[in-house]
Amino acid sequence: MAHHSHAEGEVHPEVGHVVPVRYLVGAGLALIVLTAITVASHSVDMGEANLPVALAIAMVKATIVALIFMHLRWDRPFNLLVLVASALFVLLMLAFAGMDVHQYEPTIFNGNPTQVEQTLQANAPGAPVAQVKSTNGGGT
Amino acid sequence: MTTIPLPTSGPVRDTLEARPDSDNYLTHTRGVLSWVFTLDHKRIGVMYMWAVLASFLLGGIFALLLRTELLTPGPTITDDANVYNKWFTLHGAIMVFLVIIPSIPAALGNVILPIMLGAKDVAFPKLNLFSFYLWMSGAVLCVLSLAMGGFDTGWTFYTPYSTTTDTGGVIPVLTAVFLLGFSSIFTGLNFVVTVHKLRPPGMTWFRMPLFLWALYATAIIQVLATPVLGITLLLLIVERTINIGIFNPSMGGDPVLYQHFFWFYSHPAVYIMILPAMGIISEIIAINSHRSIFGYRFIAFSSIAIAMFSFIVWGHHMFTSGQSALMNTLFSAISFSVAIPSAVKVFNWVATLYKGSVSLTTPMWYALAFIFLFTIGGLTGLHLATLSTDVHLHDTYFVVAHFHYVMMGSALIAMIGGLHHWWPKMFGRMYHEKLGTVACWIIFIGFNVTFFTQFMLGSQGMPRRYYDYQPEFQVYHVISTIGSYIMAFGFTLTAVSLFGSLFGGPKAPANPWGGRSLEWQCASPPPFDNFAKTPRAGDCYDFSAVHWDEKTGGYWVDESADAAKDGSHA
Amino acid sequence: MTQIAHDHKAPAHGHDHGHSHAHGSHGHDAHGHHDPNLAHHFDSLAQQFDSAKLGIWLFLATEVLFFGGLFVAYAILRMRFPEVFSYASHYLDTIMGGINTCVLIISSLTMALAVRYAQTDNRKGLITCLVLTFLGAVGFLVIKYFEYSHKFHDNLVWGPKFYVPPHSAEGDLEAAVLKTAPAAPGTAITVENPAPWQVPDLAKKPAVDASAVKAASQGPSGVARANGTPAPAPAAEPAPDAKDQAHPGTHLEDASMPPNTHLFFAIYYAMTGLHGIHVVAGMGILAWLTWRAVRGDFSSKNFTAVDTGGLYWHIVDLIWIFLFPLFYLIH
Amino acid sequence: MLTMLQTLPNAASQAIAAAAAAQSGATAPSARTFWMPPGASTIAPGVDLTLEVINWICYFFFAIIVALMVYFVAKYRHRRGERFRTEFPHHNTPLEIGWSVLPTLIVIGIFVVGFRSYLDIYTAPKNAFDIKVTAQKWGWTFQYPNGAQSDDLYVPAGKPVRLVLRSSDVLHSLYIPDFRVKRDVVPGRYTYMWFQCDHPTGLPAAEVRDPNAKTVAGPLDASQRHALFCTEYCGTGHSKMNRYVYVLDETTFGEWMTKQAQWIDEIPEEELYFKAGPKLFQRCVQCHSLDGVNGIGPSWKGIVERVKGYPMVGEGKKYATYQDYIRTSILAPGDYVVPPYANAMPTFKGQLNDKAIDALIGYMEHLDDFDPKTGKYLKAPAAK
Repeated sequence: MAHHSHAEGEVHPEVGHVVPVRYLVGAGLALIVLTAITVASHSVDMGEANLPVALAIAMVKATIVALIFMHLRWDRPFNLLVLVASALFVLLMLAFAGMDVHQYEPTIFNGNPTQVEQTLQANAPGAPVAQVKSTNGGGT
Repeated sequence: MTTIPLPTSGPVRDTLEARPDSDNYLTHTRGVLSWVFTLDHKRIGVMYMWAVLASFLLGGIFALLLRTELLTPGPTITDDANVYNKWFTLHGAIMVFLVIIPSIPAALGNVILPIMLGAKDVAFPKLNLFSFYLWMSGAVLCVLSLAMGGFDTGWTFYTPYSTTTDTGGVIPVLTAVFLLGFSSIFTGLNFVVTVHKLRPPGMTWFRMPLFLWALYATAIIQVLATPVLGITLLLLIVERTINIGIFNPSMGGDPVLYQHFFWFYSHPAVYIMILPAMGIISEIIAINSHRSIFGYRFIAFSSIAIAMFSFIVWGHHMFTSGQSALMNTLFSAISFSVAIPSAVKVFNWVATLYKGSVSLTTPMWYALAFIFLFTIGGLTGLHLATLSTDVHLHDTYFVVAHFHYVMMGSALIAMIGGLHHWWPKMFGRMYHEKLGTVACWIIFIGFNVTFFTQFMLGSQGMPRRYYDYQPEFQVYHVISTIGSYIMAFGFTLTAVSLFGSLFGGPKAPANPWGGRSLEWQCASPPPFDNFAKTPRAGDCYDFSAVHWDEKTGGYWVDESADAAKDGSHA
Repeated sequence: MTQIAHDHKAPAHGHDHGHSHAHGSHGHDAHGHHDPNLAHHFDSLAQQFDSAKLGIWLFLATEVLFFGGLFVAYAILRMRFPEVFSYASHYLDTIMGGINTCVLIISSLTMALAVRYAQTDNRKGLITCLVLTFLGAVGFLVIKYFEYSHKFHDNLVWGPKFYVPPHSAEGDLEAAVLKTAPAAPGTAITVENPAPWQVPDLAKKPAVDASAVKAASQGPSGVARANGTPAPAPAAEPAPDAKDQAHPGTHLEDASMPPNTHLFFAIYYAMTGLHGIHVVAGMGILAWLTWRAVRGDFSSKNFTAVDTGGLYWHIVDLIWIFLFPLFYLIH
Repeated sequence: MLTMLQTLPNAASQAIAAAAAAQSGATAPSARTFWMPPGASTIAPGVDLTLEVINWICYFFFAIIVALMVYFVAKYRHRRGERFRTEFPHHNTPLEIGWSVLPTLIVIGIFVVGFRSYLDIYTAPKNAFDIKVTAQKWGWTFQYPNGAQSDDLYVPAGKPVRLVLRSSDVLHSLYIPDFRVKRDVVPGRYTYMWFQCDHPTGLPAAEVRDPNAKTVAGPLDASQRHALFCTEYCGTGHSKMNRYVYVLDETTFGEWMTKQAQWIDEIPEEELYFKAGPKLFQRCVQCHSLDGVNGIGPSWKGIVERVKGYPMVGEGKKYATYQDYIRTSILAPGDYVVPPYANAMPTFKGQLNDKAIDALIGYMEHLDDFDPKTGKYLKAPAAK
């Protein structure tokens, strides 16, 4: 049960699974080609799309490596689960931390102290410091 | 040493027939090297245990120093605030990274888990030893950092303070924690594989003892969360040494991002501490009530549920940290979800007592203390998960009290309870039962005196990590300090009763409590390879097959009952 | 009388069992299986193999999360400073990066073949492939070395040094002016890296106002103010593009350089550096595997070490597959 | 024992509250309870209510759990030799689902309550009165719209106040227990918090707090002032980084603010350098030292001599006198930056008037009269 039957006419060791050469070489070529494609796509201006495209290609390449080179296609599903889970946890961390930074980013200074007030005004309209002028002398 | 007379239907499975009790894992090979290079999970576990207890002593000393300093406002035993800051930082760092996190999985888990599985060892014995030495080097480096000027960053290493403070011990201790983290990772990795691949025939997932479920859930967290701590500390180190600036506001970095990184590990870490404790309690309560644990599946699932939730609630450490209101709300909402499985566990434990046959052994006293303290710790968690009250309570002594109730009152009490529970198994000696019980009571009382006071202290507005405080708070501080002394006394008694037993304590039977899981069916102390032939596991919570045996002064398990059961199961 | 029987048995266990067993080379055992490849605590080769596979996969998961932290940091920095990333990415050499990607892919392929040859008892093929893989690793590092050294030469580095004119520009008027730059973040930054044990200057004096330093880290525009003259000739110079970048101090003289550009290089060195360390570790593993292969340890019955080592090597490749577009291919 | 704890502060606070009420004629804050300090802000009741609700839920469940535990242990106690009970429930799905769902509903309730009162804490009213707060190791600077500055916090009663928090060095956290508000102060960005207190405390007693006091005085004193803490660990002085909040009725506050803004005008010219100098220097101390150790900026030790030596200072040069140079470098620091120092100094235009700058220049001229470490005036008893 450690190895499955659909390794076409290949040697079966006592444990594990032997990947046919043509799979390996094919995977290698595919990866090289995809690398070429991604480099080419970079010189094409797709505006917003560049990053997603590059990442999509990377994902495909990663999948090939994982399934063929790393035997996951023939391996126990749980090992695949382990890999996917770890990736998901990275995304989880990215999602939450990213959302938060995105939320509070406007409150981060950008400029030197003499410009802080303008900066705050620019970064966060209606930000406290900006209102100092309007409420000036409000105390009296 | 005399060999136990072996009855025909032995109280103990094959192992004792297999070889004399004079040949156990402690005596099997001799000499220091046979320990230094041992690959035996039991010996590694025992070494962990002594190391962890030593660290606990160290951390405890710092705790007492802190409490003493706080007897009076202003200077009491040191007039230098920096010294105090180093004390509480050390207390925190030692107790978290050197004591609580490794205490149950690495120390008790290493000894018990494979035997519970009827296995000969963990899946990767060499890795196991390696992770022990990683731990040791971490510990040594931690102590070394004292010599290099100590560190006063607080155990959370918040930037930019941790990157700007000029205490020389910061980088050593960061490295130390980094190593400790990987030690913890490898232990967890080992356990996951062991539980997956080395379960004996008859032990399906839902026939695993709950301690194994707990250790398994813990191991998952260790594997998935700890690497993030590793990279965070690494970034902190390069931040300090070569100014890489990712967390450094003066270089466009973002200190709040560091807190996200840190808590992404450190909140799950809280469950690395408490989950195995819960497992121990499930074992102790079931065994000492001599009845099947109530709602086994709910307890098992709640362990996994807690492990999973633990990854998505870290933001509740950051409600006032400048985290956005949106995320505060989100994290607050999710945080409550952890309360549910925890509550389920408590209810199930109490229900397990119902119509049981409760024998009040020392471990049982610890288990009852745990339920009491964990309930308080858990319920006060509600105050802190609630946004508006947390704003008032955050970073006050209320938080300090809360996490001491959970980490010390629960995790550590359970660890000590488990130590008593498995002590006879580990060393083949019975400790002084009366003394153990009395010590448990003293610790329990001292603990509540110490930390319940701190709830009032905190909600009245006393911030944490304060060297100096308003005179109005003194009355609370004095009471708290007295409590800590009581606790110290209690722990001393425990030490006496446990370590004393090693010198001429009565010989322990294989199964002193009437346990049903496999470790109780193997000699105490176990032989070096636990079971000569892999045993068949029965229903580990069916105590009807457990019988008292006068001759050995312990219980024995009638396997024929198993066989019948398995037949019916099949 | 059972006692006696035991005494006969005892010597059989006299040696430290764990040691010899883990090497899989113990003869007699209480429950005697005799396969030398089988450690004492496993029941079957299949169980042992599956355990090893699950173990290494869990380890790879920790590696993914280990790098994951840096990927998160990268994503958040890029979210905060998109302009920095699209600007600074041009200083990276896409060609070299691309070549390196191919090198790693090919070494991954040879590694996968190595595993196959181990499984099929083809010792010659195994050794050849392991050596090829090793050479791939070396090639990767050599190319990386050239990339790094070139950037160090131009002070395209993390932190304060980024704002120090490269030595070749010394004496220039700008250089003289720019020299004051590093001191600007000086509140929080030391120019040359202090020894690991000693605390950087930022320990002594915290920033007056964090934002003050960010102004300085804006490079030329922030510095030009220093001598009263508005940012001079350099401002006129065209922004450097992928081709013309070698000119010393270019990035400092480039007025179009966005603030906090040093952060791009911070995360670039953090990630590629950590990846590089993994490559070095991988070389160690490969060397060890080759040595054992030459010694003839591996066979269709015992190839777990090659298999797991290979998986580690593939994850190193896998991570680079993402690093490449994220750093070199920003439009 | 607990009741003792409870009554002790209670009695005190009530007496004081009464006193405060008498002097200010305003209603007193809610009295100190077993759990909570006096609640002086408008949001305090909401928070306290939430806390009470949660408390009672906790009491209830804690009581049930412990009671059942003790009862079961007592009732089903087993002694060695007895036979084990065999008739017991293994599980009870409806019951278990029940006690999974019940807590769920309860915590949802708690979340909603907590969230609503949090919204009040978080969202400041539009018309809030803004005070700029700068935290640095180990003290606070409060800056008011009219340029006035103070170490303790003074706020107008009966109107919402918003604090804009900034940190000069590491993380800090501003916490006013009596107001139930807390917010971290993060370097590199600003955070803010708001509160409204309707109960004036009156101005502080005449005596000034002694910075070297062994212990810090508590919030409970005759003026019923409120304590203000730093709750994010920030090093040596963390536990000393606390000040007071004084709540003044609108007119008193207005007068105080105006007076605070012009404190310097009341000092005669000749006394300026030792009366105003040390106080003003506190705003420069972060970058400039008096003992010759250069920091972010050059030390002031011998600065007058140094400046005289500068190429562009002197008759007919860019700066006729060294006073001119110093004045310019305070108002327009970028004009000439002395290498290797960076252009890190903020301008003080609008913050320091001519008289203040004169005071500072005088201070530089008479540095020998001051303690190079603390900057305190050594000679005259006037400073004592």
